[in-house]
Amino acid sequence: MIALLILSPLILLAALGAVWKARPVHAALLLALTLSLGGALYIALGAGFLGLVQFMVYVGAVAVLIVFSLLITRPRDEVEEIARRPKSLLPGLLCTLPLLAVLLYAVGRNVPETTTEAVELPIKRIGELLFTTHAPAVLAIAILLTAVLLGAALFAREPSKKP
Amino acid sequence: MADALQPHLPALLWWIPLLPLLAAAAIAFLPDARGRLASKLALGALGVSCILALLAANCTLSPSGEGAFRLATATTWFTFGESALKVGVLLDPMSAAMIAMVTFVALWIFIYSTAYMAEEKRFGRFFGFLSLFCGAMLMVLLANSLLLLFIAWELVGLASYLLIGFYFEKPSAAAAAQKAFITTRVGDMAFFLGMIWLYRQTGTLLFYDGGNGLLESGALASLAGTTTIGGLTVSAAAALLLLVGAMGKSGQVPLHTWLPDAMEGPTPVSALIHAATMVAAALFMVARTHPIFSNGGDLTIPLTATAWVGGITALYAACVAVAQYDFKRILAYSTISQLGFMMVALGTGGVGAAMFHLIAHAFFKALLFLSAGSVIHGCHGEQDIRNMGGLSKPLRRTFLAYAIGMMALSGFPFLFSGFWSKEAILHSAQIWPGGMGPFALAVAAALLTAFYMTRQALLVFFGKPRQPGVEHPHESPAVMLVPLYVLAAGAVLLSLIATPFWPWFEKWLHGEVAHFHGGALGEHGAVGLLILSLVLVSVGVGLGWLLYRRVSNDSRARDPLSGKLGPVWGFLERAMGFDALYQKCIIGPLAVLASLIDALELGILVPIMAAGESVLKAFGRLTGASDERGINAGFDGACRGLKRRAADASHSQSGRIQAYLRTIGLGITALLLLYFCL
Amino acid sequence: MNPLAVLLTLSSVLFALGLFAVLTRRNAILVLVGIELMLNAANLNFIGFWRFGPPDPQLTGPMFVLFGIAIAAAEAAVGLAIILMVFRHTRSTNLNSSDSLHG
Amino acid sequence: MLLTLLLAPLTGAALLAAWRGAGERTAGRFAAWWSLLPILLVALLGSRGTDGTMADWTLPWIPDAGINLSFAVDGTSWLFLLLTSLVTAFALAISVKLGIGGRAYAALILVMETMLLGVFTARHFIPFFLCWEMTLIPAYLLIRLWGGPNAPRAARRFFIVTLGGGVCMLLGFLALQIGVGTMDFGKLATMASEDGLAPTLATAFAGTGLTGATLLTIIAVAVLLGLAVKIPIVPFHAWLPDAYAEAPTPVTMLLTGLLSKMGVYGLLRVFLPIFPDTFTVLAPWLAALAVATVLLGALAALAQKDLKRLLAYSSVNHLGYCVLAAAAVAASSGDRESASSAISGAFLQAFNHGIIASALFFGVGLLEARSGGLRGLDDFGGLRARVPVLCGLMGLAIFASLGLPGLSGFIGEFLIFNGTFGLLPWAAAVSVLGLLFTAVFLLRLIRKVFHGPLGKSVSGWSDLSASERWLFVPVIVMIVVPGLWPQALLHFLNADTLRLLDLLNP
Repeated sequence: MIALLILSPLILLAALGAVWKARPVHAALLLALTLSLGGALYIALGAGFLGLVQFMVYVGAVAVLIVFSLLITRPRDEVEEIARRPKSLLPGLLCTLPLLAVLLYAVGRNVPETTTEAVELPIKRIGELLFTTHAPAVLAIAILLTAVLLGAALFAREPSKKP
Repeated sequence: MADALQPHLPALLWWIPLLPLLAAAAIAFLPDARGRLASKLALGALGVSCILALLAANCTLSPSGEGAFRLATATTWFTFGESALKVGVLLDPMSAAMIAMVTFVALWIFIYSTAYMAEEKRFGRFFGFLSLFCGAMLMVLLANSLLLLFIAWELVGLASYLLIGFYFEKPSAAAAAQKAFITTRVGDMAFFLGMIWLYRQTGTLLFYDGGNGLLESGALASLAGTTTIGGLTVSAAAALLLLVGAMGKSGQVPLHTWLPDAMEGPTPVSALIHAATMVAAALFMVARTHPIFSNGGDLTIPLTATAWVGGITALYAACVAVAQYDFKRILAYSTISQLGFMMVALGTGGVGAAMFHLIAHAFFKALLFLSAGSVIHGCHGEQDIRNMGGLSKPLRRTFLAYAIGMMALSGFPFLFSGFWSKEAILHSAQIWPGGMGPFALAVAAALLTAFYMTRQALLVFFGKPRQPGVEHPHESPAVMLVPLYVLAAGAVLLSLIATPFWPWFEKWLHGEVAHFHGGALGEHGAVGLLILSLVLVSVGVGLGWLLYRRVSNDSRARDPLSGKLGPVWGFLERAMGFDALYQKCIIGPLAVLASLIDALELGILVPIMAAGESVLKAFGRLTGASDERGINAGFDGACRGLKRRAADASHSQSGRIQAYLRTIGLGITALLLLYFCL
Repeated sequence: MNPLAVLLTLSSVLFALGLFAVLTRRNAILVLVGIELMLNAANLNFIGFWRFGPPDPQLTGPMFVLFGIAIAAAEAAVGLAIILMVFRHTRSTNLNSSDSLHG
Repeated sequence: MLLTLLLAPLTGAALLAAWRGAGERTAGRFAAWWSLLPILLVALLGSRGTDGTMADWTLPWIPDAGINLSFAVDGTSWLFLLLTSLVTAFALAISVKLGIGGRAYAALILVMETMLLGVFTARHFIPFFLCWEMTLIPAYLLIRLWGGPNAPRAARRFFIVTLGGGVCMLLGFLALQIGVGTMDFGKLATMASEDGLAPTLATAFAGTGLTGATLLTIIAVAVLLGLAVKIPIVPFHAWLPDAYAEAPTPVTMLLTGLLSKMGVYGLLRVFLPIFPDTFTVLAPWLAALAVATVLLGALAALAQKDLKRLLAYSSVNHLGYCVLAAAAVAASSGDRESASSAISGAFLQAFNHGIIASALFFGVGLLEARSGGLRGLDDFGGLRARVPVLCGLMGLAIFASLGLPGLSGFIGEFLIFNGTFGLLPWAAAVSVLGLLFTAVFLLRLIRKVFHGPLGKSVSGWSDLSASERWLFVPVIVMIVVPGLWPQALLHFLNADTLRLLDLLNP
């Protein structure tokens, strides 16, 4: 509970930064921070395994990918002044705020009873389930990842010069 | 001989008409250049037919003791449904006499033609037509079926059409041929109806069929037993229709107009038509079907009609003949008149008399026409008797033959067949119980006959030549003269077999034996009749002699009689205006009717169809237009508007993903608001 | 204070922030960043419900998170590849510059 | 066998269509020779004897609705098959002679032949109607594309009017299918002869509130309309003179020789057995129309100046006799002999008229070819002196046409009048006038065209060439042989005639 109360504002701040920062690289780095704080939250909540996965995949892979992409593209409009363009800011807020309101309203209205005893994620059980009940899903994911690997490689490849 | 022939007789009888018909068919395939061969073929076929006919006639001579000889065959020609239609040949003394006469007379006409037509380009074709004519006629005579008779009858009509129109380049000949065919066809259609009526009523068209034939008691009873329109019995009605058919073919008033025109054909054709074939067919048909005519007594309606038609025709034609100038036309009217006589005889029950007059007339009328041909031949084609005159010396041989024919026709007493046959007819008319009308008409006609023949003879052969063209006529060759004498001999000798003293012909027809009977004159007022005949002839000839004895030498001088008769002469000269009448009352209106109908077709039906078509078209256009302007236009407009709106709307499709997303988001927001507000 | 409520509030705000980023960011890569945030918010919910909800021997929540992470990784990889392709084509990662599908 | 026969001309047409290299004359010659094949097949069929069905072929098409493509040949059909194959071959040969047409033309004629063969053998309304209407398309195209100056209009009218008639017929039979449940000719005829169609119809169309007899009459009149346009019966003949006159001569031969026979065939073979009672009611009216057809046709022919139009009206006149016979049979009260005479006569008349009219139109076509397109009654004169063989052969056809005994036209007319007189004496008596007028206008034709002084346009003509003479040989045979030996044709008819009568008077 305490970890939750400490981590939550940090996550929110980091996420706000990731959304708000004008410089893309900063935004990307703040995203990485958000994700790692989220991983920490998972650990704090007793799902250590998931937290580690979060670190590895998000911080280790996705965030790095994003940063590399940003470096490759080196966008000319590196600085993006959101406030200067209320034309797009306004609809953004118009969409987001009601959604947030609804979500918060829903959260506030009926939060189910909670069990408070600490629970530990049984990793062994996860392994079992992965290869018994969810075996097809795992297979599908495996195929998907393979396809993604190939596809990404294909997409990103420098197009061969036409003879 | 006759006995040996008997078993083969049916087959032989078929060959009598078939030989000339086959010859005609063969000649049809010969080129014009083979004319000589064609004439030999025709002559040969007819010669063989003649021999066969004489043989067949011979078979009928010996009286069997049980009525007349009769051989009737019947074979199925075709079947329709379950009914078989049979045809066959029939030989009895009547047909035997006729085939013998026809083949004999026609043979001599053929021989005459070989010389007369020698210059003709279509010489072979001519003999083909002649063969067809004779073959068809022989089939008429031998038919044992009304249908077969009708078929042959129509073929006779076809042949006459072809022969009358032989000089088809001449419009008058072409017209005459057409007139002959159509006028006779008027009668033929009546014949056709009558035949069908008889067939429907009795179920047979055979004349004699072992008791089931049309002319035998069973059928006759059925015919007499059924009454139809106007209270007539079927036999009377059908017989009247047959009579109309015969009137057309034999040129009885009022269907006679074709016969005088028919001399547009070559003269031998006229001789055939007037003597042996065409007109004789009609008389023979009535004689053959006489049992139907007389079905129910001697005074049935058809018989009365026949007698009166005959009488009127006889007098009418004799009157008209008086006022004609054309050599052949006079003879043509005389034929009509003589046919009227025969009709009188048939109507008054004198079948034997009629048949005898028919045969005798065939001889002397053929003789007259052939001599006329000889005269015309000699005068280089001149036919107008006003232009002739004085021909008795240069054409002495022809004149002799003509004189015999003329005397036979006029009824010069005792020596000539015409006298006895006319005598028999008058006798038959006199004792007829239906009144003296036909008799009186016949008497008047007989008087006029003697008169106009005298006129013709005097104008042609006596006096002086009235035109330079006929001053040096040439006598015809022997091949033309021999037939004349043969026929002349026939015209004289025939008188031997049908006198009241020895009525062999009459008895032969009835299958009886004739005995010499010297006292025959004393019976039934026959002496009075004989005297009357003598008076008639002498008055007629005398009047003619008085009037035309010293006829003017000017060919343009008026006829002595025309002054005396005044306007009547012109009326007679125009043949009492029948042609004009028909032109005005039938042909004209028919043409008007035809063009009226054509106009109706073009003026009403076609416009109706066109209107229907344009309605369809208009409908098509309307739907097209409504499609174009209404539905299509609306659709197109809507499409255009839509396109414009869409173009406008598509501006909102900025292609920017976030714009889309924002829109989606706004939409969802709106939905949420809606949800919470409601 | 209910920890679940805190967690859910956190995830809601995170989701809203992610959405805001997606809607407003010009840079395609940063849009992807927003998407990642939204996915994370969802994952957070799953973890929360597993942790504070009734016991679940089948471990549905964590399993879902696991798969979600895998798919998010795949998505990020493909998305970035596409962005690179577009960049190569337009020399820009600005989403507004790739509007050739406009009407 | 029957299928082979039906497909034989179609195959020829397909070969022609595929044979791109064929020149006009080659294609025409090929088609003419090919058209001998159907004649051969028909002759082979004829050798199978005449008792009952000689050949049949059935293909179930829509079994649920009882619709079969069923075809069969009996003696009567056979006669019409013979006519079709002969006239088509004749027309194709003449097209070559007159130099008309080409690949498409010959192929269309062959297609039409198949359809005609189909009409004359169909035993079910659907194949009957399909073939019936499918003859229209080739006919329309043939008139339209190869016809005279006014051909488009004539072809259009021909097409519209006959199609309209066809639609009426279709509606009538559709009503039967709905009401009675079948369109099979045999079944319908059996039903009609057993209980009559009226009760079934009355229940099926109970909603209309009409009696069965009224319904049946409406249907019968609709069907009759389709037939009447085709034959044609006055006043539905207005399309005919133009179409006959404008069509190229060989096509005119097909129109008069075959297409009009479809109507006669339909009237006697389809209409009469299916609607016997209604026909009896309609018979006086139809007889009156038939008499009008006979007389108006003849009188209108009398007023024509164009030879083709004259002969067209002559065709109207001649087919009027067939209608008269049909009406007489329908009106009959069991006089079997008269009825069989009328039926046989009508079929014979249809057959013989097909041959004779073809020959006559051929003759006119030859005149046209020699004079460079002239065909007025007054354009010629004295032809007999210049072209005697042509005139002789045309004369033969003309005399056959006016019913000269000994030639084929007579027997048909004799049997028709014989039958009609026994059943409708007055109609027969009045129609005899038609025979007379026929003679008048045909002899006038002879007088104006063949006789008289030599016309200006005629000089320099040559008579028939050897090949033209050979073409006439089959015509002569077909005119003379049935005239002298009608049993040759009646042989094929008698059994069917009796069967038809059994149906009418069970």
